[in-house]
Amino acid sequence: MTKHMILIKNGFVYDPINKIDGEKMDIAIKEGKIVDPKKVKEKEAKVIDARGKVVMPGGVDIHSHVAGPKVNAGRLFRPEDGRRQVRPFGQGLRAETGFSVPNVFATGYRYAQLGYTTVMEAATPPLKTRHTHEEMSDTPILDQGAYLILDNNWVIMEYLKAGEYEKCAAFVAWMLRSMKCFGIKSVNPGGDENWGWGKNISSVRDRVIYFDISPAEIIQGLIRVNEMLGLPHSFHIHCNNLGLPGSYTTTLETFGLSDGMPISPKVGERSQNLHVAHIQFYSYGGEDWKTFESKGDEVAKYLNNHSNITVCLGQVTFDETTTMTADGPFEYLLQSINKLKWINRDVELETSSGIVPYIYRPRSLVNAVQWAAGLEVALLTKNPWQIMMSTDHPNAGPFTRYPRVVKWLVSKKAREETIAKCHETLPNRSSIASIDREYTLYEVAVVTRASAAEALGISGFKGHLGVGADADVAIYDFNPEKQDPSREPEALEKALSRALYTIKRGHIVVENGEVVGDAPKRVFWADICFDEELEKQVLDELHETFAKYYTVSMSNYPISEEYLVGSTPIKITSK
Amino acid sequence: MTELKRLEVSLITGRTIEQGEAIEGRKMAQGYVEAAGVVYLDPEDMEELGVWEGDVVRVETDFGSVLVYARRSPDAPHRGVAFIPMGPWANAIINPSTDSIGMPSFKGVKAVVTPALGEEVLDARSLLAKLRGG
Amino acid sequence: MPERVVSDVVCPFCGCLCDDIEVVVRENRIVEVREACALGTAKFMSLSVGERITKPLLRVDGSVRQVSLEEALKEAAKMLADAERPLLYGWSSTECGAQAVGVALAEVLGGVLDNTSSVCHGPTVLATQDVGCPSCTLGQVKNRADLIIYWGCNPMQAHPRHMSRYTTFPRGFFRERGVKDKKIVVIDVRHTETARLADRFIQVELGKDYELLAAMRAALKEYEIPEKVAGVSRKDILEVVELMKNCQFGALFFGMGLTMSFGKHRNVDNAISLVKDLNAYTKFIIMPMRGHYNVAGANTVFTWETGFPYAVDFSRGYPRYNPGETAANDVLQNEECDAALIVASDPVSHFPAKAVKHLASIPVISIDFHHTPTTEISKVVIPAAVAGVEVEGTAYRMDTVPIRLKKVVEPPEGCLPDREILRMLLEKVCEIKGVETPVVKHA
Amino acid sequence: MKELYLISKGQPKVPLEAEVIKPDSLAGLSTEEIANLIIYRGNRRVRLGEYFEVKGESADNPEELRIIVEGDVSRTKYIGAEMSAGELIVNGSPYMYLGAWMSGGKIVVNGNVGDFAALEMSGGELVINGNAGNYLGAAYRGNWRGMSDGLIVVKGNAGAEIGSWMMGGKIVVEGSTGPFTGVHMSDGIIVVYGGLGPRAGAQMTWGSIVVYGYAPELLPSFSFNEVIPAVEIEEERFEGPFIEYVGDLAEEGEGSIYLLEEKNKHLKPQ
Repeated sequence: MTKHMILIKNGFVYDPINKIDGEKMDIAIKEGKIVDPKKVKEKEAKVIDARGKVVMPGGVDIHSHVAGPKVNAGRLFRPEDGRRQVRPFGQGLRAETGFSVPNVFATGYRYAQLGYTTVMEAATPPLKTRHTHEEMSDTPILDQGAYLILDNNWVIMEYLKAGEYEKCAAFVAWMLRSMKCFGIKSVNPGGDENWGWGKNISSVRDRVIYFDISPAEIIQGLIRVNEMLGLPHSFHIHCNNLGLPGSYTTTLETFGLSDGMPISPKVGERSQNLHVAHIQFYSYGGEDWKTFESKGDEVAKYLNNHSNITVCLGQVTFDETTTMTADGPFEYLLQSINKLKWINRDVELETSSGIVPYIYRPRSLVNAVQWAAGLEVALLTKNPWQIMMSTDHPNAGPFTRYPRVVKWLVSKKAREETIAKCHETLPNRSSIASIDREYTLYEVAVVTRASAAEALGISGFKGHLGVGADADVAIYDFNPEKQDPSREPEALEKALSRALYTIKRGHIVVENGEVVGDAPKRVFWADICFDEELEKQVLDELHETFAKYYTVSMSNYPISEEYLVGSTPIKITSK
Repeated sequence: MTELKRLEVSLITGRTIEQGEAIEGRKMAQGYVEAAGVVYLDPEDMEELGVWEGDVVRVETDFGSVLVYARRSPDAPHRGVAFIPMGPWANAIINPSTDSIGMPSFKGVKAVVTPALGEEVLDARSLLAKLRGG
Repeated sequence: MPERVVSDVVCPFCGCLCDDIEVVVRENRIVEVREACALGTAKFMSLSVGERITKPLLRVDGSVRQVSLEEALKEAAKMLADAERPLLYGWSSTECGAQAVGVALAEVLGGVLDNTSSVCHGPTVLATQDVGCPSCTLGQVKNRADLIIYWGCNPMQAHPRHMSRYTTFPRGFFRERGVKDKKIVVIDVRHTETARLADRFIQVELGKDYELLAAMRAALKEYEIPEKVAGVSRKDILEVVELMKNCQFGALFFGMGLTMSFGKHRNVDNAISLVKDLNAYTKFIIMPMRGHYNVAGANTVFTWETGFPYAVDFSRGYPRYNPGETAANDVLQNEECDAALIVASDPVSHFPAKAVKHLASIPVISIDFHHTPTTEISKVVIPAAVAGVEVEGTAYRMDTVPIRLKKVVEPPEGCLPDREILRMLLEKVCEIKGVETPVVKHA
Repeated sequence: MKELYLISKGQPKVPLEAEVIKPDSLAGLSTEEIANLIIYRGNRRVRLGEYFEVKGESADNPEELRIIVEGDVSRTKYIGAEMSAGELIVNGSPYMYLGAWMSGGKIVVNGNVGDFAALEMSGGELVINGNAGNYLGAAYRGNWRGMSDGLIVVKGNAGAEIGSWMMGGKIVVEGSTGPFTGVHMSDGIIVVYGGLGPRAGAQMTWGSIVVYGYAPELLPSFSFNEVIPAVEIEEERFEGPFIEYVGDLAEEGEGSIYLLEEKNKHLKPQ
C-alpha cells in the first residue's frame, strides 16, 4: 500500500468550484494531488469509507490573526487565557495552550480538527514581518500567507499624493517580495498615521496630518496599484470607523470607491477588486451607543448590486476573547469603554496596533446587535460567493467557533434559540428575527472554502476537489440524506468541530477528530516582476528614507527565503 | 582600641560599562574584580567613614558579607545609598527574596559598610569556592 | 594581509541591537569594530582575547577532563532525563532558533524553562499582564517624540547608544533639529551620567518610585497631593506632570530601577498606568530597556510556542506559568529542581547566593563559549559558537523588532551553534525517554 | 460525616502536586482506590499511597466527607485545589496553592500555608490557624477577576498582595499583612487586626479595607475623608471610631480604608 494514495469512497461531495452539490462519488489522492479515481487502485491505496458522510475540500480561511507580533503580544499579556484550554505534549504532538490566543501548535492542530488546511494571516506590519514568518513556519499543518499592511506607509502615502502610481507599484512589488507577503492590506487608512499623534480619522474624506492625503485617495490608489500588479488577491481592507455607531455609511462610501475600478488579476480568477474584512464590525447604524442598531441589511443590499466586492463576516460568537488589530485608535477607544488592559504597538513609518481583551455578552444590546449584523449580511447577501466565513479570529470570537457560526447560518431554529438569550430589544434594532433564509450545505461549502479560494486567486489548486487540486480534504460525520441541518444544527456543529478526517496535501492529519500527524507546509507570497528600472530608482530614493527615519539598516530590512518553511512564490510578471 | 566606624546604607546593584565590558569573556580574570568587586559610595559618606578610593571595605547585610574596594561615586550626592555593580560580589549579600514573582530583591537592601584595611578582596573563583564551602 | 569589512552587522550585546556596525576581519579574526559602543566592541573583540572554551569538559569528583562531544552529550542527556524537575535556564544571549529547540527540549523533559527576563524585566511582563502596555517601535520615538523620560535606568552605562541612535540626539522626521526639539527628563535615585545630560533631573528616594508614580497619577487627575512625596516636592511633581500633559509625543523608558526595587512589578504597573492615563491628553508610550540582546526574543519565542513568555513549567506535559513558583530563582531557592541546563548565561554570577548554593549542589550542564563562574560548577560543559558573530539567526530588539544576526567569522573548530548542540541533546534525550523527537521547524 | 485520614509518610525534595486531596475527588472511593490515585512528583507520576497512608472511610458524596491530612506536607502543592464541597482539615503546613480556585466547602489548616493559597476563590471557607504566604486569595497572573466570594480567616500573618484584584468575599487577617494588601481590588472586604503592610489598597477602585492595627503610612494617592464612629459594610458592623481614607485616586478609585483611630492618630490630618 502506498501511503501517498488515498481513495475516499462514496461520500456526499460538496465541491462548489466544480459545481458538485452533495453528489455521491469517490475522491482519489495521489502524491498530494487530487487525481481521477480511475488512476488509483483500491488495493494500493488507503481506502476511506465515506458512506453517509460529507466530503468537502479543505477549509480556506481568508482572514485570521494567527501569527505575528500582535497575536503574540496577545498571548503574552493574557496568561489567564493561556490556561483556559490546554493539552499535554504527547503522541508526537506539541503541547497546546490558549483559548482565544492559542500557541502556534494549537493553532495548526485546531484548524485541522475543523477540516481547515489553508489560513491567511490577516495583517502583518512590514518591519516586524520577520516575526510573522517565524511563527507561520512554526505552525504545523497549515498552508499560509500573510497580507502586508501598506496603507499608512509614509512612502506609499507620498507616492499616492504625488500621483506616482507606477513608482508606488514598483515599491509595493519590492515590499511584497522583500517581506514574502501575499497581498496588500489596509487598516484604517490614514487613521493609523494620525494615531501616531494620538488622533484618528472620521471619514474617508478627512485628511491625514502632515501627509495631507485622504483615506479615499489611499484606498483608490492602492486598488489601482493592486490591479496594475495583477495580484492574485484584491486589495483587502479594514475600513475607517470600525466599531462605531453609524459606521455603515463609511462602509458604503468605501464600497463606492471601488466602483468602476479595474479587476485584472494576472493569476487566479477572482471577480472582485475590493475585499472588505470582517464586515460585521462596521455594519452599524445609530447615532450613539444608545441608538446602536444593525445596518447589515443595507450593507447586503449594496453587495447585491455590486459583484466587485467580497466580504468576510467577522461574526460575533459570544465568547470571552481578545481583540487585536492594526487599528490602534480603535483599541484605545475600546479599552476606554471596557476598562481592561491595553497593549498598543505603533510601528515606525508603517502602521499601529492595539490589543484589548473583550467579553461579548448576549445580554448586552450592543453585542447582540453585533451578532445580528454579521448574520444579516451573511443571510441577506444573495450570492454566497461574495461571503466568507470568519470571526476575524480572535476579534469577534476564536476560529474554533466556526461550526457554531455555521449552525446559525443553516438553521433559523438555532438563531431563534440564541435570540431568546439576547437582550430583549434586539428585534427592534435588527431584522435578524425575520430572516428565513437557511444556508444549504453547498452554500456552507462556498463560504468556508470555495469563495475564499477564489477571492484569493488560488482556486486553481485550493478550495476544490477537481483533478489537479491540492489533496486537501475534510470528511465530516454528517449524513445529509438522513440529517437536516436546519432541524439538527447541533449535530452539524458537532460534526464540523471534529472532522472525521482531514487530509492535507495527501497526508492524513486528523482522524476521528484527533490530530494524528503533520503535513508538508507551504507559505504563499507574491513574487512580482514589475519594472526593474523603476524599482531601482525607487530603491535609490528609499535609501535616504531608511538612513534618516527608520531605525534598521535598509540592507537588514528584507526577509530572506530561508525564513519560510515551504516557501511558495507565486510568480507574476506585471508589465 | 577605637571602635570601628560604620556606615548604614541602602544598597543597590546595577549595570556599569566597566562591568559590561568585563563580563565578555573575562569573568575569571582580575579585571572583573576591579569592575564589579567595588562599592560606589557618596564622597561625604566616605569621609565620614574614613575610607579612601581603593580601600577595602566590608559590606554586610542580613544575607551575607563581602569585601570590596571602595570607590567614589560619580553620581553623588546620594547620601546613604551605596552601589555595587551586578555580579558575584553584590549577589553575596543582596536579599534573595523573590516576593513570589520570581525576581530577587536586587535593589534596596539595608547594609552596613565598615573599613577593612589589610583584608583582601576575593576574585570570582575564590568567592564561589567560599560560597560552596559555607 | 587581505581584510574583509562586513557592514550593517548587528551587535549582539544589549537590547538596542544596533545594526549599523562595521567589522573588519583579517584571517578569520576580528581586528576592528566600528560604530559600536564600548560594550559591543568588547563583545566582538572578546572572542580572540577572552577565556574561550573550545573542548567539551566533563567534571567528575572535582577533576576536569576533556571529552568528545558525543560523550559530553550522552552524559548531559542522561542527567537531564533522570531529573524529575530539571531547570533549563538562560536563552537570552542566543538566537531564536536555539530558543525554539530549547522549548522542545523542556517539553520532552517535563522541565522548567526560564530565561533571564525573570531577573530583569519579568516584573514588566507581570505588569503588562495586569494592565497592558502602550508602546511602539524606537523609530516612532526618533521621528516624533518631543519629551523623553528615563526612569530608573542609566542608558549611558547600560545601553550606550540608546540616546544617540533612537531618542535624544538623532534628527527625526518631525524633529528636524534633533536634541533641540526635545526635552529630556531623568528620574533616578542617583545623579547618573544620563541624568547629567537631562534638562530636568528628579531625584527620587530609593524604593519610593511607586509613591511618586501614584502622586503623579493623582495630580494628573487634579487631585491634591502632599507637599512632598518620595523626596520630591509637590511643585516639581506638578511641573513634570504639566510637561507630560503638554508634549506632542512622550516616551517613558524605564529599567531595573523600577523592576528591582521595592514594589517591582507594581512600580511598572503604576508607570504603565500613568502612561495609559496620559493618552487621554496626548500621545505617550512606555518601553522597558531590555538588557540582553535577545531577551525580547526569548520572551517572544517562548510565548508563541508555549503561550507564556518565561518561567514555563512543563512538568505536567502542558505549559504552566507562575513566576513566584516557576521562575529560575524560585525553583532554585526553594530547592525544587534537581538538575539544570544553562544556555548562554551565567547565573552563578548574577543570582543571589541562596540560589547559587542550590545550583552548585545539583548536576549542571553548561553550553557557553567562555569560561564563567557557572561553567566552573558545571558537570558538563559544551563549547558553543557565538550567535551573532559566528552564527546567524534572529534576535528581537527591545521594541520587539526582529533583526537577522550576521555571521562575521567562522567559529573555532569543534564549537557548534547552540541550536545544533541542543538538537543533538534533544535527540539523545528522546532516545532515553523513548519518545518521538519533535520536529523543530523553526531555524 | 465520614472521616478519611491521609497520613504523610514524609516528603520528597522535588515537590508533590496532589489536587486529588479534596472531597470532590476522594468521595465514593475505597481507601485502596484512593491510595492508587495518581499524584505528581515533578515530571513523574506516583501513587498517593506512596506518600500518604490512607485510613478511615470515604463517603459517597463530597458533602458528607471530612478529609484529615496529618503530618509533613511542606512539599505538597495544590491540596484542596478546586474543592467545591465537604471538609478538609490539614494538620500540617502545606506548600503552595492550598485551596486555590476553591468554590465551596471548608478547609482548616492547623499550620502555615505557602503562597498562592485560595487563588481566585469563589466560595466556601478557608481558616488558616498559622500564617499565610504571599498572594493569598489573589488573582492568577493576568486575570482582572480575583477572589469573588467566600471567606478566608488567617490567625497569624499574611504576605504580599493578598486579595489582589479582589471583587467580592472577605479576607480576615488577625496578624499583620505584607505590602500591597488588596492591590487592584474592586470590591469585597479585607479586615486586618495587626499591622497593615505598606501600599495597602494600591490601585483599588472600590471595596473596603478595615484596619484595627497600626498602619505606618498610606499612599499619597489616598485622601482623608472623615472620622466615623463605626462602619457598616454588607450588613456587617465594624466598631471604630475609624479614620476613613478614600482612593486610590490614581485610578479615580472610590475604595475605602478604615483605620482604627486610636492606633493611627498620626494619619489624622491636623
